Amino acid sequence: MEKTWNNKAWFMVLPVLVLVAFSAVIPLMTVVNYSVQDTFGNNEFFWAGTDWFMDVLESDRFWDALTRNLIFSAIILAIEIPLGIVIALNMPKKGIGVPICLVLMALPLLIPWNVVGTIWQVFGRVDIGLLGRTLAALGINYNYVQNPLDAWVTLIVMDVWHWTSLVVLLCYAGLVSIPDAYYQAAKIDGASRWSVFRYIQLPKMKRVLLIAFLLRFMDSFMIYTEPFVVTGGGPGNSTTFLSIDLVKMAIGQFDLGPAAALSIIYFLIILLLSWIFYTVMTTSDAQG
Amino acid sequence: MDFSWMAWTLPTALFFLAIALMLVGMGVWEYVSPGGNPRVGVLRFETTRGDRLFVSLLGSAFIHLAWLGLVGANLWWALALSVIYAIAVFRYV
Amino acid sequence: MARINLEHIRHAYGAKPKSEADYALKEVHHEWNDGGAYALLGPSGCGKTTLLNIISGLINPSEGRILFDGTDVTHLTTQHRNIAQVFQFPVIYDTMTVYDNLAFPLRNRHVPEAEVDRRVKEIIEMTGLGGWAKKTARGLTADQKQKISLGRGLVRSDVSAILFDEPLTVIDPEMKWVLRSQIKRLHKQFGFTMVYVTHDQTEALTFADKVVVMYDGQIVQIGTPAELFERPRHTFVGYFIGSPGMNVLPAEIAGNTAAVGDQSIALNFQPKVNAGAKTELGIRPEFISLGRDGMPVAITKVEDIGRHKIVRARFADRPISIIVDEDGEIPAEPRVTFDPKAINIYADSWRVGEEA
Amino acid sequence: MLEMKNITKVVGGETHIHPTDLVLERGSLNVLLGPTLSGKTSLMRLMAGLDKPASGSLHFDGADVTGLPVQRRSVAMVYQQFINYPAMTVYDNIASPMRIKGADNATIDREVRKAAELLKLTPYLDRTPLNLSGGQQQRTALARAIVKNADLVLLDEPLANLDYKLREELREELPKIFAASGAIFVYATTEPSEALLLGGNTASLSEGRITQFGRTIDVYRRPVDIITARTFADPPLNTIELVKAGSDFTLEGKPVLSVPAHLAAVSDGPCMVAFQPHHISFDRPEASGNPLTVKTAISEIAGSESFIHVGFADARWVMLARGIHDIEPDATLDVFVDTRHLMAFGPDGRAIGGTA
Repeated sequence: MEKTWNNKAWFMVLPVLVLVAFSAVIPLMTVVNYSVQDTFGNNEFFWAGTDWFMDVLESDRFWDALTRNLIFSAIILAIEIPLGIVIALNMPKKGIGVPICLVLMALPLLIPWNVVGTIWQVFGRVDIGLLGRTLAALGINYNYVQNPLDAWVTLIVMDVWHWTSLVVLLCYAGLVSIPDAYYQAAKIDGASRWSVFRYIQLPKMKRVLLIAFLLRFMDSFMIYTEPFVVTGGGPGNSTTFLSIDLVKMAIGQFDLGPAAALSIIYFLIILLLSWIFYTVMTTSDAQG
Repeated sequence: MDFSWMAWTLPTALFFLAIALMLVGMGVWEYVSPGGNPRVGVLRFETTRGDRLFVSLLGSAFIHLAWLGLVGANLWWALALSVIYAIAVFRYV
Repeated sequence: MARINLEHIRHAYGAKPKSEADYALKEVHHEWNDGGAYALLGPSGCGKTTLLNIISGLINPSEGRILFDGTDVTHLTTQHRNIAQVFQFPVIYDTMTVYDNLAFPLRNRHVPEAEVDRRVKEIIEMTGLGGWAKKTARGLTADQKQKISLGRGLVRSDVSAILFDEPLTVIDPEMKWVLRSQIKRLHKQFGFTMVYVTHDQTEALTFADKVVVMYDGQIVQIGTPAELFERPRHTFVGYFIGSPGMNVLPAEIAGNTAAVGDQSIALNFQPKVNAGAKTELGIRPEFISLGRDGMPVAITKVEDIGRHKIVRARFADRPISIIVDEDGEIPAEPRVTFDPKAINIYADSWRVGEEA
Repeated sequence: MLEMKNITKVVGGETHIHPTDLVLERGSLNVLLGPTLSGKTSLMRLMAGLDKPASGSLHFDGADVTGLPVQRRSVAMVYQQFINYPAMTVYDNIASPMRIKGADNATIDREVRKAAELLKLTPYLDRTPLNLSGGQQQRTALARAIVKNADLVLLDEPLANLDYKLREELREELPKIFAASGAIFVYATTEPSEALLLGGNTASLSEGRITQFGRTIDVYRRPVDIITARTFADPPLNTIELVKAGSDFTLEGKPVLSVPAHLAAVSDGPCMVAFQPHHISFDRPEASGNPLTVKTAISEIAGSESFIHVGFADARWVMLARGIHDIEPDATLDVFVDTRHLMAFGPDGRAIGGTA
């Protein structure tokens, strides 16, 4: 059997390998090295073994941040997935409404993360923001700088505004791939609106919904920029997610050892999620 | 070149050396019997031996973390458990 | 089961049709018998699918009325017309089991579960899907899926008509035979009114009692398979039905002879032809015999297609096709004779009868 | 000359193509005939170099091209779906492969017009594919494959999505186009009648194996095994398990059919006897003896001929009879089998005895 399809292909891959080595492998090695040592600067290192990992795993701070992350992702998914489906179902299937809707839907996705954060940070401010002022004028006591609940609501509304479009676009792609004959057959079979959704639209959207679910879960689990810009992790620690905690630890307190241990744990969790995502995607591909 | 900023220690160097050796080993294995021996195991999707190595390593990492968090610092037992887990993965996944 | 009346139906897809050409379906006015098997046959774009969709209620005709058993259903929705339809690509609910697929139309109509079970079991028996009842429909082959589509129509005992939209397109040739004769047997057994749309003449002719040949938005002929074959009303019908189609040769008609080029052919009737009309003689390849007597032809090609041979030849400097038996001989100096009973005469493409 | 040596294809541990040897000559037309999923497309993809074989090698004019990527091979392919560049005119579509090669404008113009003339596309050169009928779109795709002047042209069920009559016309034109080019043509189809009309050579496929390869008419007349015979029969082949005893084929000890001369050498014992639907008729053929009494199931009329489904003992047969026979179900009839064309297969499915 012919061993290699085309040997030259390997040379093409070489630059990528070098790039990955510098951008990923070497920093990762360094982080691992840091995670098992203690340092007080001056390039002096002391062997600490697995102490930092134990510290992180036994600290409430880590578990609290992880819990916040999970709750945030759960809320995001619980809102964005059903909302995305509902919007996609109600989008026009033909005519000039289609491109208009698609462009409107795509707009939030085109705005950079930190800009989204800044927009909402200003939007929600009680002194000059449109939203903050309006709510205050309606007599609602809203202040995301002081009230943890308001901070959460702001972050969730912002994420929903920013990312529901992605779910909508994915679902829409699934819906338009359903041949007309299915709807006609369902009419003839006397199916109700719910039955059409349950037995025709949902099965056809299953694959894209899975993509949407996993994408949104991973993205929201790794969220950093928006809470950093809007709340900076506060008030208190109420919006301190793992990513924000990590930065506080490493930059704010210069605890490089624990920060390294935390980033490895965080990295492993995300690696696991990515692997699940990749596996689910490729196997559902194979099943058609 | 100066790698002192990377703060190498003997254990971490050995750790990465072990990983590198595994990858080289996989490469040799692939050369001797190409194709990666794909099959469908208990997870009900197709895996090659590369996938199985990845699942073993990732799983082992979580086994070690769980041991640290729940039991204590003596990781030799966690390592033994990981080896058993890896063998199981290579057999059944 | 129902009698279907199409009353002066016309349809245009555009909003304001100006001329005859804007109509995808030109005027159709017919009565289709209760329990009849009809095939709508024609090339793509001839309006057959439009007509089918008007019957099923997916399209509202621009003009005219449609009656089921004398009741006007023109403005009723598909659900309320009580029809069943089998589509070109099998439509199945692939998360449901085969059993649930078949039960779906009945459950939607709140039929008691005991009755559902009885009907579904009957259909499973009939379609030979017994082993699959409890499995999801996803893993089935195209013909099994199409049987489910068909079964969903048959399961309702009260349907007015079953409509088929090119249902065998995605089926392998051997399974086509099996499925088609199964549909035909079911028709004989239950007597549903069936309307079958296809571009495949074999399917249309073998399925239907009456074939409706459509061309360019109009019905050019409705007839039994034998009528369409022996007496095509229009040269299009002659061309479209039969493989190869009818030979159509320009001819000068004088009394009861037709002159094709320098050959003169005796007719057993005297066609009634208006002066100035374009006259043609039509004869099917099956009714030309190749031998040592008759008019000379020059053979250009012989295609052996197994059960018979198709001889392509030039006759009076016109291409013609002749069908010769599997074991038939092709003489060195070939000559042809036309079966006088099988000759049709056309004036401006429409068949003409005897002089009154 | 294209040679496949011991080629196999395995996907995820599942064998899609069993070891295959095949030699295709330059200037030949080769039909791959088999039902859906029999491996026609897999085989074509291997020939094109789109897929890498799991084992074996592919040689073109003696040179090993197994590892050569498809871009560097001289291959053109036409698919079941009409694939054209939607934004380009027909002219530019046809010209595109030559532009990629960097031919000069005069050559391009000459070749494009030649191909367009051959495929009757000249009036449509300025239109875009979306404004064409399916047949014209597929002709454009064919023209593009022709101007590419490839050594190997692969056609994967190119007519499957076309109307019956259009298919008939293109089928007639295709062999002429093939004859004009010196390339190797490979044509996949599920339909036996298409293989017969195209002529050339046929490889019959079943479950990833080539069961027989040879001149089309030879494979049809002299199948080496029952699988090939079934693949190559439309309507389906009639078969019955009989026991040869001296000069008769018997069923439960009673003689059913007399043994024709070409099967006289078959040793006594059980075998599968098969014959085509047009070799059973109401008329007594010259060579055969006693009538068989069959029970009718259903009759289908297809213009000049009728398909009559009959049962004899446990066997279900189709009879293709000349003329119109509308026979009621459950009637008993006497029919004759023309034993001159009888085929016999041993218990392993291999053909036994000589052939007529």
